[in-house]
Order: sequence, then C-alpha cells, then structure tokens
Amino acid sequence: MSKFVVQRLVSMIIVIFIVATLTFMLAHAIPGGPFTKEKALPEEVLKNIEERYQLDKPLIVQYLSFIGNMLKFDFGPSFRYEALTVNDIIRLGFPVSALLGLIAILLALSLGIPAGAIAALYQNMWQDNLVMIFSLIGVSIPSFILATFLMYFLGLRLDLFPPAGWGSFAQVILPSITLAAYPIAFIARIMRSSMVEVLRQDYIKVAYAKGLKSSGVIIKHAVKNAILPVITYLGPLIAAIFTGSFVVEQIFAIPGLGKYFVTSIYDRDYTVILGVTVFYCILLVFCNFIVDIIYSYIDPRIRIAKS
Amino acid sequence: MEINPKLFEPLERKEETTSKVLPSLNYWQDAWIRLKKSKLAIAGLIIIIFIGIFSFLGPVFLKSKYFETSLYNAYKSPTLEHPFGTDELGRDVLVRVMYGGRISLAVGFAASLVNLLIGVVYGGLSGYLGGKVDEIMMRIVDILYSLPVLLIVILLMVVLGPGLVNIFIALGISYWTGMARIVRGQILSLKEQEFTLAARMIGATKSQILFRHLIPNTIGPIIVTATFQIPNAIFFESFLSFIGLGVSAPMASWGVLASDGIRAIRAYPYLIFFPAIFICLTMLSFNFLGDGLRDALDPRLRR
Amino acid sequence: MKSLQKVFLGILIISSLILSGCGQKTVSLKKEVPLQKFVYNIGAEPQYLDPGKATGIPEFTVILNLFDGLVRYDTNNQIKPSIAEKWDISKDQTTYKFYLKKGVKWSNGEPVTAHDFEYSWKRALSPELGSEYAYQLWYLKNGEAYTSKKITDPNQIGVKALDDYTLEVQLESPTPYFLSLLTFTTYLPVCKNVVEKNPDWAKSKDTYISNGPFKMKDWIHNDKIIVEKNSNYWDSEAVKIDEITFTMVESGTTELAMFESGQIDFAVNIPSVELDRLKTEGKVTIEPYIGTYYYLFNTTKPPFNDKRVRKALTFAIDRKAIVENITKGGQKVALAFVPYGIQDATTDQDFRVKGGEFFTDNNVQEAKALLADAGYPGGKNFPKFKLLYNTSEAHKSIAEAIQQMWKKNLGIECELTNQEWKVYLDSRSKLQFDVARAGWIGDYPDPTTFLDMFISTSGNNDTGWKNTQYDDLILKAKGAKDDWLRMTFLHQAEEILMDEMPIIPIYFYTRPTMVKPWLKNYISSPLGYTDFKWAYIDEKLKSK
Amino acid sequence: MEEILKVTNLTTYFYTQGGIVQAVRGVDFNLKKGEALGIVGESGCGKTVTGLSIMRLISYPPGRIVDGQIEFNKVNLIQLRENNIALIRGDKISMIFQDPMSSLNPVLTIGNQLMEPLIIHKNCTTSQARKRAIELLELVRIRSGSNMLARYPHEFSGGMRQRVMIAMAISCEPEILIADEPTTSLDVTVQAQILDLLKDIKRKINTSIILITHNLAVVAGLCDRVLVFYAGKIVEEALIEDLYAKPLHPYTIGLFKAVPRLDVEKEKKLQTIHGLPPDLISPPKGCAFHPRCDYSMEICAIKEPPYFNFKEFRRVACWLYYGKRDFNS
Repeated sequence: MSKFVVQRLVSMIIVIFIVATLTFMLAHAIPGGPFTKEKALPEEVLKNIEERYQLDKPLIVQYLSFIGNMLKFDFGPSFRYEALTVNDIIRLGFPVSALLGLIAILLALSLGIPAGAIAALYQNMWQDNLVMIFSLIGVSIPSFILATFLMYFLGLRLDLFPPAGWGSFAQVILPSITLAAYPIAFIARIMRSSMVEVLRQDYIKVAYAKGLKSSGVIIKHAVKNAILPVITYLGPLIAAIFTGSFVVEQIFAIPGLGKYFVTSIYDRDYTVILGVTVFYCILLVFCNFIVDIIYSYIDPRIRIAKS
Repeated sequence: MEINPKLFEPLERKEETTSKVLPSLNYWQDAWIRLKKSKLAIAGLIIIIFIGIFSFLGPVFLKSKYFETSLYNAYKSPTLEHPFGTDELGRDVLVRVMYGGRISLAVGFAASLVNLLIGVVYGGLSGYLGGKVDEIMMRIVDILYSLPVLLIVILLMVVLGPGLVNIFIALGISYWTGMARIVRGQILSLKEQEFTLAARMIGATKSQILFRHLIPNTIGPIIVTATFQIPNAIFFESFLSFIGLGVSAPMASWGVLASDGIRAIRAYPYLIFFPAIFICLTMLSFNFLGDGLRDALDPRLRR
Repeated sequence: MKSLQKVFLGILIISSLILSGCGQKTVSLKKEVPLQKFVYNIGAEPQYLDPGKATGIPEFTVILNLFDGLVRYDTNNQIKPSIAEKWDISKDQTTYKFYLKKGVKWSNGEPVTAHDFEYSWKRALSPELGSEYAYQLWYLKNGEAYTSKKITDPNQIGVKALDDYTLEVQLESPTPYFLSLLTFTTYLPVCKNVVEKNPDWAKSKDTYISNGPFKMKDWIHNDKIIVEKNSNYWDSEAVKIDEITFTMVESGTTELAMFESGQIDFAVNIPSVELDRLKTEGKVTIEPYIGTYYYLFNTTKPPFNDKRVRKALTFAIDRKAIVENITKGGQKVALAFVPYGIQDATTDQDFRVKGGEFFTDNNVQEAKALLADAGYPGGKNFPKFKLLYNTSEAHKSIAEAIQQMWKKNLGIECELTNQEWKVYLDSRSKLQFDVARAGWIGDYPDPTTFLDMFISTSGNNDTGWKNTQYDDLILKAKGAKDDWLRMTFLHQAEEILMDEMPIIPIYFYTRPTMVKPWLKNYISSPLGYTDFKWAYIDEKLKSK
Repeated sequence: MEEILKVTNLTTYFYTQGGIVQAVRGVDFNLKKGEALGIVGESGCGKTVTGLSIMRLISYPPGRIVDGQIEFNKVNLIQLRENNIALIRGDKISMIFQDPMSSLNPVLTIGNQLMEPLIIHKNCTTSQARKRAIELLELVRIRSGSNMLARYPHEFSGGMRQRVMIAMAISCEPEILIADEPTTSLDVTVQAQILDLLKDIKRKINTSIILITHNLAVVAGLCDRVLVFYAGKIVEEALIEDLYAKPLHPYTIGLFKAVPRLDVEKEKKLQTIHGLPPDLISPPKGCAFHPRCDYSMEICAIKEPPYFNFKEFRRVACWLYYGKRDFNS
C-alpha cells in the first residue's frame, strides 16, 4: 500500500507542476495584459508599473521566479488588488467557499443517495418517476437561473431569507441549495442506475434469505456496492464545489474564492490566475487520491489489483 | 367426463417437431423491439423528433425572421401574432427559439458524441489496461480538469474566432473527462469478474474484451452520464457564445436566450420561460430515451 | 443504520460550529440616539485605496469621502476652498500659491501641512510608486519628465511647500481648469510621516490614515468597507452621517434585490430591463454623467477611409429608438461628441448647448444619397464588414439594433463579432477591426478630456485618423490664455471632428441611481462618484 | 416422525412481458422432521420456484404466489407480513443457492456475512457470534483460524464459498434447510464432500433438508423420499428405494434411461427424451408430458390424470395406472 502512496504523491507533484507551467504559458498567450485599460496608459507610466511588478523581465525569468515562489507556497502579489496578495485571496476566500461547498456536498449526499436507493427499490413506480422528474429538472436548470430565481422568489418576494450578502447563517441557505441542485440530481440518478444493477445480484437474495429486512439489506449490503460510481464522481465534485462557483458567489454577493477563477483571467492578473489554478489542482489531485483510497477500501478486489 | 375404454387407444404421434420458435433476431432488431415496448422511451423519441421538426422546419412556416428587429414593440408579452412574445429588440421569440433549437440540439448531440467516443473509450482503456498506463491517463485527466477552461476558450476565440465548429472543438478538449472517470471506475471492478477471464480464455483480443464485454456492461452509468452532460453542454455553449467563441449575434441558442432572459425575470418572465421549457423538455426526452436504450441494450435484460 | 446516523450527526455539529464562528454580529451595547448610517454599493473590490494610485469610480467614491483636498465641490457643484483658505494665481496663470487653513488634522491627530501636499504629489509622480494615474499630475512643471525618468531630482517638480501653510505650484503651461483638477483623487494629500515609514499603509484598515469627513473603520475584502465619522476632521460639524457601509455587489440584478429588501440604500448599477418599472414606481433618479457612447471607424481600411461612407453609416442610425427602448436610462441622443454638463467659457453656458448639433438623427435620405455618391447605390457591392464589441448584453443589443438599421436603411451587411474585454482593447489599439464600439467618461469636467483623445499622437486615438488642422487647434487651445479664446478653438476642433466623422456618436451617458428617499443632500458628481460630506438622513421619513 | 411443513395447492405465476408464466401449477406435499426430501426435475419445471415460494422470496414484479398454503408450525407462511416472515428466514428455515461465486457479497468480509444471521436472530454480541462462526467453519470442514473471518469472498474457491454458504445457513440451527442445486456448479470430488457434509449436519442438528436438483445420483446419496416435478406439477412421489426399484411415471422412467449405467454395455446408445420442455405460458392440455410420452393415449391429451396412490408416499399422476389402484379423481 505504501508503495502505491509514494508513487501517487510523485505523480501528484508532476501534475501540479505541469498544470502550473501550462497555465503560465496560456495566461501569457492571450492578448492584453494586467494594465491594459480603455484609457490607455502613457508609455512611460506603463513601463514604470511593469518594472515594479517585474513584468518587464523576459518570460522565462518570470516563470522561474514564479516556480521558485510556488515551492515556498508564496504566489506573489495581485496586480488587480493592491491590498491583497494571492495568499490573502486564498486565505480569505477559501473558507467561505469551502463552507458553502461542505453544506452543498452534505445536502447532495444526504438527499441524493437515499433518493437514488428508493428510486431503485421501487423501480418504475411513482417514487422512481418522482425522483427522476425532480433530478431531471435539477440538472436542466443551470445555477445562474436557479440562483436568480431563488434570490427573487424566496429572498425578496417571500422574504424568507436575505436575498444576498454574507455574514449570517440565513445567507448560507440559498447559495448552498443552488450549489447542491445539480449534484443531488446527478447522484440520485447514478445511485439509482447502479443500485438497480446491485439489487439484481444473488447476494442480495441471500441477504433476504438470511432474514434481513429490506432496509437492512439496502444499508448493509446494497449501498456499499452501489456507492462506487458515486464515489468516483465525488472526487472532482468536491474539488470543484469547495473552490466556489463564480456564478453563485456573484449573484449572492459572497466573498468566496469562486469569482477569482474568472475575474483573474478577465483582469489578466497572472499571479492570481496561477495561484488559484494551482490551489484548485492541489485540491483536485488530493481529492482524487482520497477517492481512490476509499474506492479500494470499499471494493477489496481493486486493492488486490493495485498492490 | 365419462371414462370409456376407447379413450385408452394409443395416440398417434403428430410429427410437429418443435413448438413455434421465435424468428431469429440479431442484436439490434431485438433491441429495437424491446425499445418499442417501453412507453417512456417512445414518448422521448417522439418529443425529440417534434423538437427537431420544430427547430429545423418551423421557421419556414413563420414570416418573421430571427434577426428582424422593431424597437418600438419590444418586450410585448405573448400574443397571437407573436405566440412567445417579443424580446428587448422587438424580435419574435418563437422563431428565435426555433433557430436556438438548431444550435442547442447540435451542441447536445456533439457533447454526447464527444462523451461517448472519447470519454468512454479513454476511460475504458485506462480502467482496463490498469497499472502504469492507467496512472498516466488518469493524471492527464486531472491536468485537463485543472486547466482553467476560460483561458483555453479565450485562446480558441483569438485563434479561431466565432463559429459553431469551434464549440465542438472546445467540447472535444475538455468535455469528456467526467465520463472517462466514471467509466474507468466501473471497468476497474468489472474486469475482475469471471466473464472477463472466460473471454480471455477463449482467446478474445484486448479490444474485443473491452468493447464487446466490458463497456456494454457499463451501459447504465454511461447513458446516465451522457444524457446528464447535455444540459451542461447547452449552457457551456451559451457561456462560449457570451465570450465570443460560439455563434455570433443575432443568432442565439437556447442557452443564450435563457441567460439573456433571466435578467428580465421580474418584468418579463416569459422571456426565460420558453427557452427553459424547451431545455427541460429536451432533457426529459433524452433521458426517457436513454433509459429505454439502457434497458434495450443491456445484454443481461434480454431473457 | 446506526453507523450512518453517527457520521451524519457528527458532520452536522461540525458545520454548525463553523457557521457560528463566521457570523460577525456587532452588538452595540450602549443605548444611544439612532446612528445616522446607510449602505452604498460601489460594485467592486477597489484596486487601490491609495489616493496617489486610484483610477476607478469605486475607488474615487470611497477615497473622496475619506480625504479632503485643497478645494472641494459644494452642494451646487461649484469649486469652494477646503483645506486651502485662499490662493492667488500669477498673471501668466502658471503659478498658484495656496494658503492652507491652520489646525487641520489627520485622523491620527497629526497636523496637515503644505509638506504633506508636496510629498504626496511628488510621490504620485515617482516612477517607483508606479501609479497608473501619474499622468494626471503632468500639468505640474517637469511632472512628465520626472515620471519618465528624464530628470531624477524631485525638487525640479513645480510644487514646493514655502512653509507649513503655504504651497507654491508651477504648471507646465497655463491650465484654466487646474482648480477643477485639484478635486481629483491623485491631487489629494497623504500623511507624510505615516507613508514614509510604511509604504503599505493603504493595504489594511489598521494603518489607514485620512483627513476627510470619514475615516476607515473596517475593510472585509470583497465584501464591504465601513467608514465612520472622522472626529479630527477640521469641518466635522458639517458632517451629519455617522457611518457608511460600502458594499461590493457586482451583479445588477442582485443589487436591485438587495435595494428592495433594504440591504442596500444607494444603488448605481441598475439593470436596464427594470428601468421602466422603477421609473413608474419613482424609485430611480437620472443623474448627469459626462460620457459619450460611440462607434469607432478604422479610417485606414477602405471603404471607411471615405468620409461620405462614414457619414452615411452615422446618419442611418435611429438613436432615439435605442435610448428609449434599449438603454432606457434617460440618455440623450448624441449628435456631436462632447457631452452636456461641461461649462463653456462662462459658468452659465454649457459647451454642448453652445456647440449645438452637427447632424440630425435617423436622416436616412441623406445617408442613402451619401452612400450612392460614394459609389455604393442601395448598398450594392458594399464589402461585408465586421462590427466589434466587447462581451456585454447592453453592447450586444445596441449592436444588433444598429446592424439591422444599416441593413434596412442602407442595404449593407455587417457581421457582429464579440471579444472578451482585454482582447477587444488589444484589437482596438492595433486597428484590427472595421467598426468598433467604444465609450469615454471624462476625467475632469472640460472638453479637452474628450477632444485631445483624437490628436494624431494620442494613445487613445484608435481610429487611425490624423488631421494636422485638428491637432493645431487643440494645441492652441491648450496654450490659450483666456477661457473664451480656448473654447472657440475647441468648438472649431469639434466641428472638424464632426465633419470628418472618424467616429459615430450614439448617445450621452446618464447615471440612473436608486436612493432611499430619506437620504438627503449628497452631491452626485457628473464624473460618477458621490460626496456625502454634507449628506444627512431624514429620520422621520426613514422610520415611516 | 411428525410433520413440520405442509404445502397444499401451491400456485406461483410470473407476470412477464411475454405473458403469464405458470411456474408452479398446484403442488401438494409435506415434510417430516429430520427427513431429507429430494425434488427432481428438468430446469424450468418449477422446483426452484417452489423452494423460493416457501422462503417467500418471490418478489413482485414479476413473481407472485397466487394460491395455496404453506403451513409451518401451524402458521400459513403465505399470509405472514413481510416483517414476520423475515424472523423465520435464516432462523427457522434457511436456504443455500446454486452459484457460490455470486452468492457472497464481494465487498464484505466472510466473518461479517457469516455472523449476520446470529446477530439478527439470536442477538449474540459480536464476540459470541465470532466464536460461533469459527465453530461453524470447523463444522463445514474449513481450516479454521480467526484470520479466515477477515478474508473476502474472492479469496476463496468455489467449494469453500459453498461451505461458507452452508455454514451461514445452519448457523441458527434451522428446522428446515432448502438446498437449491448446492453442488451443480462444483466439480464432482467437491460435490461428494458437500453431500457428505449435508448428511453429517442433518444428523448433528437434526434439521430436515429439501434438496432441489436435476441430478438423480445426488438425490440417491442423500434423500429419503423424492418428488418428481414436471411442468410445474408433481408427477410422481416415492421413497428412494421404491423409485430406484421401480419408477412408475413415463417421465421418471425416461430420466433413468438417460443416466449412463456401469452395468450395461457401453455401445448401447443412451436414450433421450425427445422434444423440448413445455412452454409454461400456455401449458399443453391434459397431461403436460403427453406430447413427449411414448405411452401417451387419447385421454392423456384431453384430461389431466389424477394421482393414483399405491401406499403412503407412493403416488403417480398417469393414466397408465387407471384401474390398477384406487385413485382420487
């Protein structure tokens, strides 16, 4: 097992390095720079600013200094927000996005998995069709439409929650529901599809023959087998949700990390682009690593194949 | 019934050898018959065909063009003349939803194609080959997952400019990673099962095992994931068009109509209502069809 | 069953613990007269809160209320002395001597002196600071030379503190509107002792020192900035408001919802689709905004090198339909380039009113005639061309409308291409377009901020249009001794611009704002920011 | 021996897309305490469905028990609510299935699955259950040791898995053990060990066994009495020695002819029963076997034969025996 862990850590580091390099190249490849403005800056002023941020140095020098800093976990200053370094942006933004993400994931698992299991248990009956219809709607409505809808009708019209903003618990509810909508739907469908196949297996009939009630059969025998595809989906989902969603954070005016994945590119804020991208990549490879561990823990046959 | 000795004479044996045998069907015919049986799948198919006709043939019957503006009757709610009302430039929303259907359906199919061709094959190979190869292929997926999509899209826009084909290229680059991960996960557990060993024992080649044995067994999650990626693709297209990579205005897909419409949700809710309905309808029908397909194609369900 | 529940409960408990941690509820214990406070939405996290570096409107709004300069606009938009009690101007209008009030203090109690002003202006010009708006101070003698490192001795710059309370300023050339420039953030002072010791003073609320009506209380990045009344302010009696919260809500739809639910009291980014409803409900007031929305021609590319074609495209647009049905913000139709709201030679005259209009809106007949005259009767064999705009719904709608107008009125086909903001700016500056959308908000209330953009050497002239006669007029205006002469030169320059038509003026901006009725006496500047020094809250109206 | 199970007129149908499959068409039999009853027949004759019906493991859709009673300890199992039958399953009546490879949950340890019935029915603590599980492993002759409990199904061979299944089934010392083709998927040597094991267990915990198989040799080895099933009905019942001495029903006779015998010269071609098993969606009129029967008569195609009883536990449903013995029509 430890050989597998070491090998995986090495490949994780390589992935992070490649992502950082590719992102650096991509960011510098697109036209416009951090200080391109509608009111064009006079030559000399632009030169002074670029000197201040070492943007005047050749790309390879900038790249090497970036990699050097990255190893020290210092992603440098933001061009767009003078008062913030990239580390500040992550330190301030991530907890907010992670909190929303955590609640959304909990919602998704606690609603998606039972809904999928029930739909499979009562296949083609009203429970199944109900779950399917809801999950289809949950998937077809994108987050920016759902967010605006919730903000207006639940927030403003019915005044159940403050429409937007951050700071109180009530302001967490609408955004996390919006974030959770798609995952709930997807998990319910994947769970139903794999549960239907598991319930058809012989060992389920054996479980009933041993005297377990259907709830016992589902929880003890079926879920553990059917959960595998859901676990696979969880890895990238957690990484994506924990780093925040640009749309949800913009519409609900939440100071999270999500917005920086988009605005940093619009602003050509190279250091922030690289900082948030590398941070997301670290989170992603880490989550996938955890998923693979859980996966081999749940399905012993894979553990054999691995070691 | 009165028993009389005559009844005990031996019965001459009629030589009908076998009971009526079902006509031999090949795999696809049987799948088609079973698909026809599930009401939902047929309903799905009919809705898709209806939407197809609505989008591709509809505009022929309407006199108003999707780009014709008349600023002085902007934001008119649905009337007989404009059944879906008019948008902020006074254009007929019905004809725009029709044209929008063409793009969104094309993008939906392209996304499923990309998912099925690249995603399934990539995930299948990675899961089946396992070991070093699997590790490398999965790390490539991690890299693709992490790269900022917006950066790639802007670069594509600068290099390629607008156009529907460019959307397919954008989809092709980054849209199959989710499917690859899910298929790989399934194949990992499946390849340990006996029938793979049996297949190998009778000399099946690696690709035969993967494509004739393993992948059909993961048909369930594949179809679910593929159909679930469609709405994402539709709205990914609207994001691309918003950035300038997709279809240039005044042509607009459902995604674009919806993202423009949502801003007027309080004042003119019909602007968001019709595109959203069509997207949900497409999703429902793709899903019913998907489920029907899954049951029809799944070898285990064929008694 | 049991194990699943245990895990589930555990997660719930942890998440509720985290939640309670982040709810910063400020509980004010003492019972006192209700605080006069309100919430203003600046719409974005400021890039710089250092006056020497600030460029955007969100920054101006916050800084203007935190700082005070030599002069300040009063409630009826006239420049009044503030820290400078009085000043005398030399006959050749190049030397100003300001006499500062005594007893003016920084929020940390230290006195505000002429040395602060001298230090601040030289700092803003310094190459090391790398301020994007350094060029706003190039009116000072040797200002530009110092920033471009042609000279290195800061003492050569035309600003000097003769003693603690007198400041002498030397200009490069006479600038009649110099006083209005002094209201600009780049001309605001910073506290010399604080800033010299700590260059990062403007990065956190604890080290932020200011001398204006308010001082920094809290700064939660990306969420809100809270400023409170500055007791050390020399004119603090005039200040009625106790606390202002500046929120950073970017989405217009969200801002509107928060306004209507009471979370925001002053909103400036109203979605145009809601303007009709809000106007009927009387919630919106249209504030003046010195800015022009126009299209650029790439005059180096045929057929747009032909003046008649440019005029044809300009006349064939129905601007009234656009402002009434698309923008809906009470914008005025632009039949010239310099917008309303700028004083002509004398304060009672408006430059635009005096300059008049150069063409009539939606003049399709003349447009067709000109197009035919240029060799494309009815639009026949007119080359297909592209209309470039940057990613936004408003620009798209206007572009789609104009595309149809040209098609219907002139029979010419144009394709709309949309590019992301910085790619679009890059294409514009490299003349990689046929026709492109553009917008310009004045830096200061004077025609030159609009007209000097089109001189051949201006970095902002993205039309490739060069006209020596135009350049001479602008140069003469800059050197003109008295205002009357200066304005005549500027009018003549605009006439040439409108005759050559390298650009298509479309409409003059306005700033629809929504303000709660109980917030009174704030100054809304036509340059886009708002001064709350004299504002107050009508408690009776608020409690109703 | 007193009777512990009485099945009367058991009828189970399956509602499939192709039509209603009449898997079991009215079956009556009973089971004595400590007795080993064999149920023999071709695949698809309803023997497995009978076993599953007793265990109430027929799930709707598609299957449902449409008629009949199953009396066990004076309780009709068919009327029991789901929760109550669950108390009986695994405790009083338990079942072993055919394919050991897929009968064990691949993601749970052997120990976990083995201890489950004990924990549910006998509410033992895990330590008691663990101790009992190790004893059970020894009972089914698996090299014991607690580490075996921590192993996973895919680490065991087919034979060992079947032993685990048996251990699981007998863990609560059930009164009835239904074994559905327990040895079919195992090779012959392991088959003998399993049968030997079943005999040993029957003696030790005095459980009665219902052995469902298509293999006559297996029945001979273990069972006291045999029921021959054809097309969802019992066509012949006999004690084991009577059946082997003199099979009555033409179908049973056909079965015996199909078994290769050592005491007969080799060249003689094995006789097979020509024709195919009947289509249970529309079973043939009269005696279901008549289309394939060498002795079929007019009446066989018209009326279904009643049971002709020769003595206790000796009956046959075939018109050949009309008039030879009294019959209950």
